[in-house]
Amino acid sequence: ACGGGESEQAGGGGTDEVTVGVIPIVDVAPIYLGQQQGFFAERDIELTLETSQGGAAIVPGVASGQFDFGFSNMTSLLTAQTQDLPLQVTGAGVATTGDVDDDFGAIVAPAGSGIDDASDLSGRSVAVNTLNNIGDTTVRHTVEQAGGDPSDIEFVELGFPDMPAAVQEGRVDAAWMVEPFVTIATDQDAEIVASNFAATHEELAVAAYFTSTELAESDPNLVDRFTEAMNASLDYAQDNPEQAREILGSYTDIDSATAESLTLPEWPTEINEESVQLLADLAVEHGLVESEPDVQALLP
Amino acid sequence: MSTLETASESPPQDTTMDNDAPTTPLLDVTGLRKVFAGANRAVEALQDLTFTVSRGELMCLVGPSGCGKTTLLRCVSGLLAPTTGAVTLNGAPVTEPPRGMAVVFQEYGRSLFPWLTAWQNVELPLKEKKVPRGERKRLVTEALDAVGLTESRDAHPWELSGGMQQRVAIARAVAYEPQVLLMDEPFAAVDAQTRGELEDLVRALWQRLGVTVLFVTHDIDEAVYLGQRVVVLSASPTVVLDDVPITLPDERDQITTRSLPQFAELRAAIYELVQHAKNGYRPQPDTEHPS
Amino acid sequence: MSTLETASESPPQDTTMDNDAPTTPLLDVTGLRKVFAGANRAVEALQDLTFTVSRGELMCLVGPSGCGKTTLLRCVSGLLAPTTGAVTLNGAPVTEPPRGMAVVFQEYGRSLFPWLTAWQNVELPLKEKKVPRGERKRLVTEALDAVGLTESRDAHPWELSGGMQQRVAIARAVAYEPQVLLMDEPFAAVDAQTRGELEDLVRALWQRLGVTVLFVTHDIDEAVYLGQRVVVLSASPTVVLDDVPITLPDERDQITTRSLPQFAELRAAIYELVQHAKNGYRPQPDTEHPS
Amino acid sequence: MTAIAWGRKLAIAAGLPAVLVGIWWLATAGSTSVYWPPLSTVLETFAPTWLEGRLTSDVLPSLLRLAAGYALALALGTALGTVIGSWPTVRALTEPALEFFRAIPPPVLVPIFILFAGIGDGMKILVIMVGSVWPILLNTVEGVRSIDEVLRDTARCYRFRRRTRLVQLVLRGASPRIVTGARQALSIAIILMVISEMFAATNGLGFSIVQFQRSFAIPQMWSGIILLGLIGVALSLIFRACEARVLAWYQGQRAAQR
Amino acid sequence: MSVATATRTPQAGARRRVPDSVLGLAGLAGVAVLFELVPRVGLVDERYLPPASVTATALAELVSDAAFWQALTSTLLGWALGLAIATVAGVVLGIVIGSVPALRAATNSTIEFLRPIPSVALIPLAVLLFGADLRSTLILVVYASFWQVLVQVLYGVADVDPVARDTARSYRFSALSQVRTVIWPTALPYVMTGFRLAAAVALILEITGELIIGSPGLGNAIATAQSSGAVATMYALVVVTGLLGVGVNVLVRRTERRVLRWHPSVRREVAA
Ligand SMILES: Nc1ncnc2c1ncn2[C@@H]1O[C@H](COP(=O)(O)OP(=O)(O)OP(=O)(O)O)[C@@H](O)[C@H]1O
Ligand SMILES: Nc1ncnc2c1ncn2[C@@H]1O[C@H](COP(=O)(O)OP(=O)(O)OP(=O)(O)O)[C@@H](O)[C@H]1O
Ligand SMILES: [Mg+2]
Ligand SMILES: [Mg+2]
Repeated sequence: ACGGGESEQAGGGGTDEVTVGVIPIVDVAPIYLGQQQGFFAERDIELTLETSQGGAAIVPGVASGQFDFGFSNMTSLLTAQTQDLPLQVTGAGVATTGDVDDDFGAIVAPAGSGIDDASDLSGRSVAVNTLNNIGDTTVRHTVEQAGGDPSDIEFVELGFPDMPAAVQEGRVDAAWMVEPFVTIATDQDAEIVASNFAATHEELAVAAYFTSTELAESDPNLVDRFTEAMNASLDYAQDNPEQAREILGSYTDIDSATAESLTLPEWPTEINEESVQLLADLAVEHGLVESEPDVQALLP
Repeated sequence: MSTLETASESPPQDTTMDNDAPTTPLLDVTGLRKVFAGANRAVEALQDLTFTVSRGELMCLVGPSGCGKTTLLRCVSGLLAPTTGAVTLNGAPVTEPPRGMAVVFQEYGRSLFPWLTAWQNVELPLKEKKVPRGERKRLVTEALDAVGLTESRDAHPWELSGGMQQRVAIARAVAYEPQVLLMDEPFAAVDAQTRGELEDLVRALWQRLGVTVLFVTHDIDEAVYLGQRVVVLSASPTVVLDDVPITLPDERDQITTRSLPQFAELRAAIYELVQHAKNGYRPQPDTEHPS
Repeated sequence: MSTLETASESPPQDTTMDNDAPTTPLLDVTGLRKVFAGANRAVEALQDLTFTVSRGELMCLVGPSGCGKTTLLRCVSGLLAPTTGAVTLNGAPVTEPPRGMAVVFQEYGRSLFPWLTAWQNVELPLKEKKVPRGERKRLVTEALDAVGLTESRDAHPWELSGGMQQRVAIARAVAYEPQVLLMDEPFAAVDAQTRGELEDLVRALWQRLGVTVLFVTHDIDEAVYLGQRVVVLSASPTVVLDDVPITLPDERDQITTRSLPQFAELRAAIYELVQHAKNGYRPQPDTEHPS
Repeated sequence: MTAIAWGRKLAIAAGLPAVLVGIWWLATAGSTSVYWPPLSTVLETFAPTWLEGRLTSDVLPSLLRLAAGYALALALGTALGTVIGSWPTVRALTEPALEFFRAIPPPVLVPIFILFAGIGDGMKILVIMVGSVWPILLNTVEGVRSIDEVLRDTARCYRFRRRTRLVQLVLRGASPRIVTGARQALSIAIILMVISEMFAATNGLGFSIVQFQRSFAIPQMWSGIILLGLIGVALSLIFRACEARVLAWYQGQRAAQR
Repeated sequence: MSVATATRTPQAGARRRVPDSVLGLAGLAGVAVLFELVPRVGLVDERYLPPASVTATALAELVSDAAFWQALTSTLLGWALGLAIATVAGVVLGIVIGSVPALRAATNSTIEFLRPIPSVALIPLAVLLFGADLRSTLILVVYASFWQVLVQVLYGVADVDPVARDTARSYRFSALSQVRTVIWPTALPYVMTGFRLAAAVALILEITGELIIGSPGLGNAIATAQSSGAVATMYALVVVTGLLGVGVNVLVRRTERRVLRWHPSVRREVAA
């Protein structure tokens, strides 16, 4: 399964075995759907999906050629780029719905906590899943735009699964989470304060599929076929949300009621370059990176 | 070598053992039987032992190697539960080590605390007995002096020779001023000269404090020299072969006592008994002496 | 009790020790000095020891408790490096335990491997010596029989009495058929009768195999009965006090030998020497005997 | 000890590390791999990364939590171990339950700790304690179980009081094994210090390393790992000094030439 | 503390008729009851720490799922393999290093340097070398559990009785025989403890590795359950790992009772 470099050309009649590192969350529903619908097989790709807990394992895996492709959030990719990791984005992954009232990622606070909008977050503690990443930069940006002062927010690192409990028990004042935890938390009397993705940019590209520069150069044909299949999958998921909800049950343990009611993200095939540049600027502004990421070089 | 001259200053004795008339037997061993049941072998170490020891008596135990002397002492001291039979001390059954008892173990090396110096090893039981500091210091000094270890008081057991370790164990028991003293071949590792001195030490202690002593030894001369009575055990499975009263005068002395003709007689008699025991002789029911 | 009658069948002996003329000293101890330097105390155990032992000699060592007999034996066996001085065996300096040597340690209990049965403990060194299985079985059986432990062969050391443990250690050394045998108070824990038998066992082994024996004991009778020579050590710091040749006939016997008037004389002389040693007497340079 | 002896000791202790560092240096000298930066680069980043502020803002809090967690583990492990080792019945009763908890990975237990102890230092200290208590506990149990019988009998004969028996017989008798466990627990505690800072942390050595790792600042991450190792060495030196005091009798006995 | 009295007196012998396994089960049952009560009485919210009965239901669902058994098998395989490698390496190296003082002195600082480096920090390296397959997790498992065995063996080797050692030397046992007949039996109780510690650490690392790297197994299942908010399923999986630990311990104790029959710790409890 490993070693994209060795994969034969499709013209040779063989099938390419491709391993993709993904995180078992709602965001990657399209690739599972695409696999199910045969979009990859049609293009002579035999897909193996490996789940990891986060970008920490996927990015090195792709960079070292152990995964052929990977899925990661944009800020991680930008950071990796400034550290000269040889990565190349192949296509869109997931994007905000652009609807500040109904997005798949949101800042949530206990009901009656006095936090009514983003500006109230100044001086409070907010949980994010990883510090110095897409979560806290977009939250900061959102607070700033709402007229609050983001500099004295105390960000606390906490896994998404632990957030609903932490919010309810008052361990933190608010938490930034994604689906299905937004739904789980709001079911438990928490309220959405703001939608940081949508508020940051209405077409914010949250995550993307990527590969190593080496594979991109040595086997452009494979990369193209993968991207095509991926785009077909994204379109299919976008058009068939019910099937997307259904497939969640195959690779996650989300219970069906939650799967029915959670907010699905957008799955466009185009990456909004402007939003990526904005993320890059925010990364620089908040000190996540030391040098300006080269957005042009990273994106396809 | 001093002989603990300060007898009169010894602290008031523990009262648990003084509530009986002096003639009653202090220790009563009845039908004692002990079987060690291991995984692959069961050994009947003691078959049926019955004897009594009066208060203030000095009794010696001899018997062939492996006959069960140590086992008997461990039952008497309450360290080992007999299979059947009973040990009664002062009217009360012994189920755990009674108060006011000191034991010198045959495995002297292992009975010393390796993390304590010779001095601390002797002192620890006195601390437990709540002997006041000054008194304690005196007792420890005297005991170590009596066994000739004044100079090695700050050595750890593993810095001492075998005989010195054994003498630390003896000093510990002596300093404790017990009412009952059980000694399991306590002089096995010391030279002839020291041995004689230690024998006199035990007799002095016994006379001074009125201690009841059970003394296991392999040296028949020693048994005769020390004891008021010598109990001879048979080979395993063990019964009492004979109980020989030692009719020597109470004032004993290494040179004169040992050269008494009576001493030689007793010695020879007991030697013969042990030889019998060794060769498997067992008393028939209602038979008293071997031919 | 058998006395290893099968002498003629013993395997061809190791040759490392046979390349010298029989009159040369096998063992040569020169200016031996040993200081134990601990954290808080330094003990000069051996001050200056010089003596030789001829091939096939049976030498006994006596001396007050703590004088350094064990230390000396450990230096001779190459287990302990002397501070100064040298031990030469067969012309070669001893720096590690030489081939064909067996030691019976004073701490017999700790020298047995608790994870092995009596039989296995005796057998193990023979396995190491690559004695073939059948021969091994014979040697172990005989040795255990000779010390009277045939019935306890499958017991672990902790299931044995003190004396039995010691006899296992003796059996181990005997079965090994060494050329040099070092024994450190090997009979301390056994009864008088057994002791006599074991003494005869050692003499039989010595005569049969021509073993050179260094025998440490506290029992002066034993030293006289066993030895061709008795070396008396002074108290610590230790020097050789005297070297007494035992002029008894070579054929010895528990009853007759011990009743010889010469025996009593030798016994008394050595007793006096040890007593002197104990009381701190040290030979002046060029003075031979204590007054 | 003479200067020469000290020098020898140092040479022996530093010999192998010097060789290994040399190999590392040579092997990575011309490395272009992002993950295996040249050792020179790692060392260059060491000072700016750690010595300019992080020492007090990250390393110190970590060490304090480590100390608290380790101390608790030591106290709990020895206490519990003594009780369990002394009574076979207690051991039979509790052992499966303890083994059950022992097998659960601390990262999985963290959510439960958060429920009970919040997300502050308390939780992290708890993680360190729960993870590092096991070697101490297990070794204490085994140490107490294997105390020499003759010594036990001696203590019983002289009717030692509970306290004396506990201190002079049980604890000291088991101390060689307790120390073995404590030694082992020390490095586990350091590991858990890092793991605990992967959850709900805002500062700390482990937190910094994880941050470097996530932001692909590989030389900095390596310098953090080196710092961890150095802390390990330093703590083990302190540990050995304590061990030499507590176990002086044992080391003397084992080295005793008899 | 009446340390030894309990087993010696005959009355106590009669009292201790209850077999150990029953007591052990009672202990586990106690834990289960505790975990039923704590959420039920409202000490914590049931949604975050489901009561034991709810977890049990989830567990029942799990065991009827083939994927669970697959995950369990691959976890067990990786764990056993890693543990075996670590134990053998730890014992061999421990005995070699422990019995050669010069080696011990020379390696000491290096060992102390390497030991506290968290396996978790090695995850990127492991992934880099072997990707997300079994071997990455294996490396972590071996690395972490190796030290457990090594340190115990080092201390075990140092525990050899000087008299026993001298006995072996005086009979000129070869180096190998000394290891086999003296050092190994002395170190065995330590090896047992080391193995028990390593077994748990290996299991922990196997699962953590699966959790973070994503190689197949129980850990991966836990990660999936966690990121889906399926709390009861997650705790059911945690219970499974705990039970694995209990199982391992039962095996070790059995072995111990056989091979350490001569040791004071065992013989006192078995015989007396
Ligand atoms: N723990 C035990 N398990 C099994 N058998 C034992 C145990 N302790 C002692 N024995 C057996 O009981 C018998 C008597 O042993 P004991 O130690 O009482 O003898 P002893 O008279 O003290 O001998 P010695 O004079 O040699 O010390 C021996 O046969 C011994 O093998
Ligand atoms: N490891 C050691 N450390 C310090 N001192 C020691 C050590 N071993 C022995 N000694 C000291 O050396 C002296 C001689 O001891 P050794 O064991 O040789 O005496 P010994 O003649 O065998 O006595 P015994 O007849 O009592 O066995 C003693 O004073 C003892 O305290
Ligand atoms: Mg005995
Ligand atoms: Mg000696």
